[in-house]
Amino acid sequence: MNVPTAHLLYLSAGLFALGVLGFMVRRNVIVVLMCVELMLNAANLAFLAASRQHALEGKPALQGPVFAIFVITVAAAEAAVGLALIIALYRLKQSAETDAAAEMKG
Amino acid sequence: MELVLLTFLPLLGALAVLCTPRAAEGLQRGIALATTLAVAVLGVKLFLGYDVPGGDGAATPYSFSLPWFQLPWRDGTPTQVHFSLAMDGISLLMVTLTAVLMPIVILSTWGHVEKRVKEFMVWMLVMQTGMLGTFLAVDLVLFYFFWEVSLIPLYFLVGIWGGEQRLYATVKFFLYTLAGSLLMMVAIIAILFDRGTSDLGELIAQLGQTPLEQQLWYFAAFALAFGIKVPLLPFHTWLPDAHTQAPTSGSVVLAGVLLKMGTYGLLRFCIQMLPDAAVAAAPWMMALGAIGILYGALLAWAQTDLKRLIACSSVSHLGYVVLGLFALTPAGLSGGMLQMVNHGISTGLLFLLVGMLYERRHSRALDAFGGVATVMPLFALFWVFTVLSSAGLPGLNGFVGEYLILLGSFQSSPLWSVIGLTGVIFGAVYLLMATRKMLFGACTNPENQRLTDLNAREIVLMLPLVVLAVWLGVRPNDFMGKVEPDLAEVGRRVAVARQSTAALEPVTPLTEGVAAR
Amino acid sequence: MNAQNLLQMFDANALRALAPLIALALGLVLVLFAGVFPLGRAVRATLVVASLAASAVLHGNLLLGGETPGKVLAGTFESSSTTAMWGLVFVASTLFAWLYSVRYYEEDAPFKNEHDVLMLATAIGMMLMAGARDLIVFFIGLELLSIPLYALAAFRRDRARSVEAGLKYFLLGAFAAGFFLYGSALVYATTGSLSLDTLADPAARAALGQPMALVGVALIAASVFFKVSVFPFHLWVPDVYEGAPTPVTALMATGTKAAGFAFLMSALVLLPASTATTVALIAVITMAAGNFGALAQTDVKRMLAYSGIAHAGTLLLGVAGAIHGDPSNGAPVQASLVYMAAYVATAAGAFGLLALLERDGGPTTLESLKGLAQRRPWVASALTLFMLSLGGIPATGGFLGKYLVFSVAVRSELTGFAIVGVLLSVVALGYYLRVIIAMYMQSPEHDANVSAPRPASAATTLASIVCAALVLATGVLPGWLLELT
Amino acid sequence: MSSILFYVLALVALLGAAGVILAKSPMGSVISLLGTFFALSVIYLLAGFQFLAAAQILVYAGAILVLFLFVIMLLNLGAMGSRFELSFAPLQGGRARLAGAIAVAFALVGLIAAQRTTLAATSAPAADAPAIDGLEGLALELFGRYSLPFQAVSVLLLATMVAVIVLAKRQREGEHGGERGGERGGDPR
Amino acid sequence: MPSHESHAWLWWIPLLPLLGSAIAGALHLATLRARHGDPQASAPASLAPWIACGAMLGSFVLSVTGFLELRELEPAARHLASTAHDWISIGGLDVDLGLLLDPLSSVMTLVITGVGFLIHVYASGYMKGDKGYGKFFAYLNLFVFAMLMLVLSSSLLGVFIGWEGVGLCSFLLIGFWYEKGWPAEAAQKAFVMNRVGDACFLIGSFLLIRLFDTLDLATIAHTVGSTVSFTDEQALDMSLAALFLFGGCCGKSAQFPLFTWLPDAMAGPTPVSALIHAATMVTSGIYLVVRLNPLFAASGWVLPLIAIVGALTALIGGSTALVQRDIKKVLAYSTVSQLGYMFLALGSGAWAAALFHVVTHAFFKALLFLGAGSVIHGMHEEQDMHKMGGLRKHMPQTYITFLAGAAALSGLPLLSGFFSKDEILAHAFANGGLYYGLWAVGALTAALTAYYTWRMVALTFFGEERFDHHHVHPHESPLVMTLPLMVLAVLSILGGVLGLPPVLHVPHLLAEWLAPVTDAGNKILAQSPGEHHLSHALEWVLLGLGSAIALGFAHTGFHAHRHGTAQDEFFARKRPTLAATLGDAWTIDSRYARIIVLPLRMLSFLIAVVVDQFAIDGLVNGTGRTARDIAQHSRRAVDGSLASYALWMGAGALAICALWMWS
Repeated sequence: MNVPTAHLLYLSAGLFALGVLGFMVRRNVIVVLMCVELMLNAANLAFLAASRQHALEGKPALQGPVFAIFVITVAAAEAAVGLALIIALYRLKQSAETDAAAEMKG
Repeated sequence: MELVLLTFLPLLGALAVLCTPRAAEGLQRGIALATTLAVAVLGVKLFLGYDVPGGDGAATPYSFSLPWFQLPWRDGTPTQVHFSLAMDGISLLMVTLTAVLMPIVILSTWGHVEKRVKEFMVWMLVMQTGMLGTFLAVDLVLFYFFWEVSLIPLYFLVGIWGGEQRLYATVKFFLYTLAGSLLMMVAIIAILFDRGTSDLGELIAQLGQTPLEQQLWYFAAFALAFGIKVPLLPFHTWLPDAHTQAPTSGSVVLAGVLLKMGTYGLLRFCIQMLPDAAVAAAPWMMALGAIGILYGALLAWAQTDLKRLIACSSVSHLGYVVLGLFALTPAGLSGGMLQMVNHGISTGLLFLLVGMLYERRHSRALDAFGGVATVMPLFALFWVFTVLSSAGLPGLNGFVGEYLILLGSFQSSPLWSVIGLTGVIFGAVYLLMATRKMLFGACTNPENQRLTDLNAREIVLMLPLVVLAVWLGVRPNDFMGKVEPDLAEVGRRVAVARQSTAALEPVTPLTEGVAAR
Repeated sequence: MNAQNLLQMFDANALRALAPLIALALGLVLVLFAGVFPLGRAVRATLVVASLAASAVLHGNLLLGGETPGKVLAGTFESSSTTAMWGLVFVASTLFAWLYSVRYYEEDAPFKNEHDVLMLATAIGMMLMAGARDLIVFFIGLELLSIPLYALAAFRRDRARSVEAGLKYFLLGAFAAGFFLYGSALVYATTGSLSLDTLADPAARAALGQPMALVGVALIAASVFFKVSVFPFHLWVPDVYEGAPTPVTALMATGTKAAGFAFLMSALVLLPASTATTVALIAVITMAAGNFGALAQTDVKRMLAYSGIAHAGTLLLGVAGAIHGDPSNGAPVQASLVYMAAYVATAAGAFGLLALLERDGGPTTLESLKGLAQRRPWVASALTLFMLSLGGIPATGGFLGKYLVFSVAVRSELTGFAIVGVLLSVVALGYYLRVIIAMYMQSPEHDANVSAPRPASAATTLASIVCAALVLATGVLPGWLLELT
Repeated sequence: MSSILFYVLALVALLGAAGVILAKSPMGSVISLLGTFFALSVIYLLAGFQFLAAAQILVYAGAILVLFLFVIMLLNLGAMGSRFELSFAPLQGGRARLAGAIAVAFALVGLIAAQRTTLAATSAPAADAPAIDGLEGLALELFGRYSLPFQAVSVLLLATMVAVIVLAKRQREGEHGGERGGERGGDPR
Repeated sequence: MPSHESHAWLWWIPLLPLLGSAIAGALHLATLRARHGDPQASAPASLAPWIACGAMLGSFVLSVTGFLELRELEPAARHLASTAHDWISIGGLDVDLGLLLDPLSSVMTLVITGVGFLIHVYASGYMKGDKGYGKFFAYLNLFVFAMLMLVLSSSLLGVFIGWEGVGLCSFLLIGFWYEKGWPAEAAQKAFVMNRVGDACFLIGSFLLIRLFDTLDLATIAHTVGSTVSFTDEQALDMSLAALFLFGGCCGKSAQFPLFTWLPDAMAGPTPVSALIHAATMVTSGIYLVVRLNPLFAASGWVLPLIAIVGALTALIGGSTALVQRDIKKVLAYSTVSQLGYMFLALGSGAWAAALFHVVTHAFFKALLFLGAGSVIHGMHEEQDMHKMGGLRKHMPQTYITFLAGAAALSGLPLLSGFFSKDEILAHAFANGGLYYGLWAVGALTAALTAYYTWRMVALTFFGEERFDHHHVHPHESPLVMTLPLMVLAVLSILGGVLGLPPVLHVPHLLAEWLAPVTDAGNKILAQSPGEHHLSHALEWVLLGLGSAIALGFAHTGFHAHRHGTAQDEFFARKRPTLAATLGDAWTIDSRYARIIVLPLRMLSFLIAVVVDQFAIDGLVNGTGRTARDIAQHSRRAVDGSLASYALWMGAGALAICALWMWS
């Protein structure tokens, strides 16, 4: 693949921005959670793009993939906790919308 | 060591009171009275034992110092903060005033503190420690420490035992004072960075050499904190509220000692520590003082609430102190110092008297009275005496201070002196107006006709102050003699500063005696 | 690197550095196992306290025992006297939170063991954050702190507010984690390194000035700002603090914040000097947001949440000072340590007492505090002490911290910001005083509505006394704390 | 050739991401997300990350998305429509416009930052270049330099497990109901 | 100033009355304590007059002793001093508290203690039965103490202590019957107006310190007297010092424009009016000027100013006294007028003449007041002369002695007032220029004086009895009251021998006696150009003119009123505006109220309400309110919605990114 690293980073930025956008506009908690996953994937892509760049320059390049592995692991953990929280919310409110969790304010 | 004992004896008393059961009010009052009496005895003993340091540079007779903690600055060199107390003439006078006033205050509470006696006594005693510490601390950090600590007890005293609007008054007092002192904290931080020491003696020796602009910044921060506490003219509005709402004893301590912390600070830090800035700022400070005198007097004249009237008169009286101190002449400095004590005595007495009246009549409105002298002749006697002392009648305490202040300020700025002089007139106006409305005329109101005259306790508790008022008026040297050398030293520093900043402010020279003498 | 020197990495030094974490991990596992067997409450308590105590002792050993291990495990983790002190702060905050939680929940509430496990896990996370010299380690520490806290915040899952708190905290936390990761990736892309020490090299520092690295650093900062609740990343704080069980709130208010600042102080290398003004500005705005927010509250817990925001702002001013000044100067670190230590004792005590009062019925509002000085004089006086310490009045630990942090700011020529900050702390006193006013100077409007106080548990009493003693001790005799840090 | 594939995949990934936001039902979002994940996985592969590509499929697609699906089913949120429908409702309204502006700004900041940052010129890689994330290298890093986070992750996973149990386990008999009737709605089946 | 051996006994002159005051006060308090239960409790108070009079007598005897001792000395060495060193030695101000008995203070002391003693005796009868009997004597003795301090003090600060002390006692005594209300107001007014003067006094003292670096009176006088020339600045300072000191005198000695308190001060008991507001306190201004005569002599334009003010005051007082109906008011305005005379004398440089008039005035005005008091006493507290008449039959002793006083006041030939007044007029005339006009005013005032004095005599003692016979039974006062009257009558008649005019070729006793004090001032005045001596012929002419005016107007005044009040009523009808203006002392007092007091009062309310409450405190409270408002507004950001929190976070992160990227 003969693509400049910058283009990978552009893609990453786009994914990140979409994740951020989704997080801010969607009301369904599950979808919001998915948007977080999008952001994490964008980060991963950036890590790997950077790693590839460093590899091409002949520098040590393994930190990127390692971080990505950790990110994937943590993403799984977060997803699990997040979904458990959604279940807990749904039990109380019969809803998985963020509006159901807007009782406290001020 | 005496100083440590003096400072922390009240705190010990407070702990003792804390250990008593809540219902044992007699015991609590007793402990508090005994403690303050002990402190008073100690204070008087220190006063009598204080020898004016000789010209050979002998150390001050009383001092105490322990390393307290280290602040981690100055490029790796930590700044050692000391727990150091020391007494020179200036603090001696303030300490003695505090020590003597407190048993009187405690004794006065018999009449008006009925609920939550235990807490009251604890706060009173804690406050005394705070005040004594403030006057005795010769470490900048320690001073600030005591300075703010003494704020809290009054907050409670006003807030719990105060009048109707007590919450408003106490919060206003607290926040207002705090705002000033926090800026002072920033200045203290800066000074410590600049000099690497928090020892007052060293700072006094060193800070005179810092550039004027820097001194002026420090001065501004300190003067704001002290000015609010004093209170100096535009920052005074917390005082009438606090005084009006405070219980009698709180008012007495507030007027008698706490406000003096402000003027003491002005003298100790703004003038002694920052002489060049003091010289540069003197015209402004004198203006504030002089206008404050007039303003406070006019303000007092318009009041209908007795306590508020006295509070406003405090603004006026403390204007004298500031006017005198910032005249920066020997007479002005001494007069300001003396006036601090005088105000403590006179205004303390006034508040005590108003309190006694309030306990009987439950009103402080001037209109509610009239002809009280007929039913309470002894009260009238004390009141008139106090009013005269407050108005600066020669032979009583107020006069010498006022005279020296006006003389001193006349020497450095005739204009402000003359404006301050109007206070002499208006002081008589509002005080006599209040006296006339309250004491004189026919006693027609049936509620007033039932008033009983002062009892023995009330007379006894006021007597020490009365004696002091006369003594200070007749033989001021007995008191000021111990202060003079220190004030003279301050005066010398200021004189040096004046010469170095002569370009800034034209100084009216003291015309020497006529040539032929 | 080959398989042989893999083992060599785990030398005695590394073990000594990790021992406090291992002690906690061990305790965590044991507590978890203890839940399997029908063992009494005492066993669990013993295990929790023992593991925390062991961790504290090990930290203490690092602090006082001469040579510290320094950087271990290929430079990914550092164990210095500073991290040891932070460790003690974390242990203390966890311990206080735990002590206050002992009788907080209903007798028959489920998952008590799990609760304690999660608390211990957060402590490990904090220590990882404080000692991290590599962004990966920090990230794992951050998550190890966060994930258990998400669950703890929602621990009373039968209460909507608790779940709401957990969910909000979680979602925004994940959002912030996304920022962090993306930012790390950008930093990595520009500099080729994730190690803070490598980033301090001149070559890397030059790379850090590149736009992409700056954006990366900004995103990392944003995520840490979220954790320590700095404007405008602070909005979750009041809701989450209010909804979470109060002992958990105490943990969040003290431990999380301390860990965040511990990382900020050790990651200063990422921040170029030019950012100082921005950070100081953010700090001041944060103080304003926190203080003004608190001023409008009547629920004391929520008020304290806002107050926590303000305190974060104050500390951030110290960070700004550290950025602006010479980073090699140790004063800012010491200032933040002292501030945090005092704050932990104060806030833990305050929240703990709120936890105690909640058991008397309902949330603690200014209204419900009225006349407390008559009903519970000791609680009232302790709460007063904590309020004054939060307000930074001398003779309390809060003053010392405030003094040091502002002096860092003044030292770094951020005096203007310091003055604004100082004035904002007058606003702060405005609401702290209202608590005192309610307790001491007002009486309840309907005496009948005031339920009889329930006695405090021994754990609560102990924790409160220790907190109060610490607050006073740091306030009156600050020497020992300054020596330690 | 592979470059063109990258751009196609990039488009797919972006469309998938957009789909997540725009899908009417959560189920649609999951499907879109799956598309993105796959596209990314292939890109990883193209970029020379074999292990990561596998992990992406295994963990994300295989585990996380299944978890999502599971929850959606559990909460009966999937019934809203089996067809994949788009809805632009979330992007309407003032707040959404603001959010859109922020997102665009983020993208721009990312783009500009990447563009203005000088990275060393890429040389064309050999077609059969070994994977950057070779297993041995990864292992040495994970168990060597990063052994601490690696072990910490184990604690993290343990804690996650505990957390999930605490949050999601069915309530026992006699446990207090929630403020809004835990027994009735708290346990949907 | 060479110092002499210490005469510590001098202290007893003021201290005796102080002691008396303390004891009398204690007696009063003793009655207070017992008043509630015991009707006989006022018994201790009846001791008070004995104590007070005893103290006065002792003091008088000591004064006489001092006088005699002084006489033994050479004129130039007539100083007896006793000094307590280092009384105040604070802040560069070193003041010794010292007493100095020299010819000037010895004259004053004799008058104060002598006349004072008589008035004390009188008062013991007059005040009998008052419930504040003891208190009254305590105040009275205290007053004498302060007055003695005033005249005996060797430093200006000591003088000021006495100065304010007499003001205080005056305040206390004017307001003695405070239950009535208006005396309390009058007392307040007196005190405040005196304070205005005192403020001037203080400025004067500051200027003196600036000039001389001391407040020692003798040193100041000596320095001025022996200095050949002053720089311009010093001369200006001297003039200003003199001016401000004179300002102080205006307050104390009731000169225009500060005289309005004195008529009101008649609210006090009559002995007080006699002692304080006629014989002693009000003359302290004259004493001070004489004491510092070199300063005033060297003060240039201030001296004519003093003369003008004096003449003006004399005229205002005299003309106002014409129409008063209250007998005490007549005497009060008469006092104002006579004090004006004294200042006219001082302004003419006639120090001895001024003091001569002080002495004679003390005799006859005290006599008149006491006589008036006797009348009032006999008439059951009636003061309106229109309700008197024909009293000569009822109270013959009072009548006779009153006549003597009236004759002296109106300057009937050969009586004491005649000589002192004519000496003043002669000195004024001798100065020439501007002073001719002042002399004319003085002469006019002399005419007015004769007229109103005899109007008063006629209305009170002659004509039909206009009082209500059912309620008022005029009676002669007891001996304890009439005896002092008689003594004073003799003094009023014979007092003139102290200062016989030079034309008679007998020594002017008082002038000679005072010469050591006044020489310095006279010497300075003598240096100024101008004719200072009158020819004998001119002196005779002036004497004759004076006699003629006095006799003529006394006659007119007496006859116009001897048959009743018709003349007064006619005048009031015919010239209502003039009558009102005169009756109200040229409406100066009401002008004060309108021009000074009212605006100040309004300013005070303006400050209290608008400036203080609204502006300053409004700013303070506004700060608090603003904080609360900000707080309420800031709550809106925390709306509970996850999306908006995220929005804030996103925006924040973006802002930081942008800031740092482009920083």
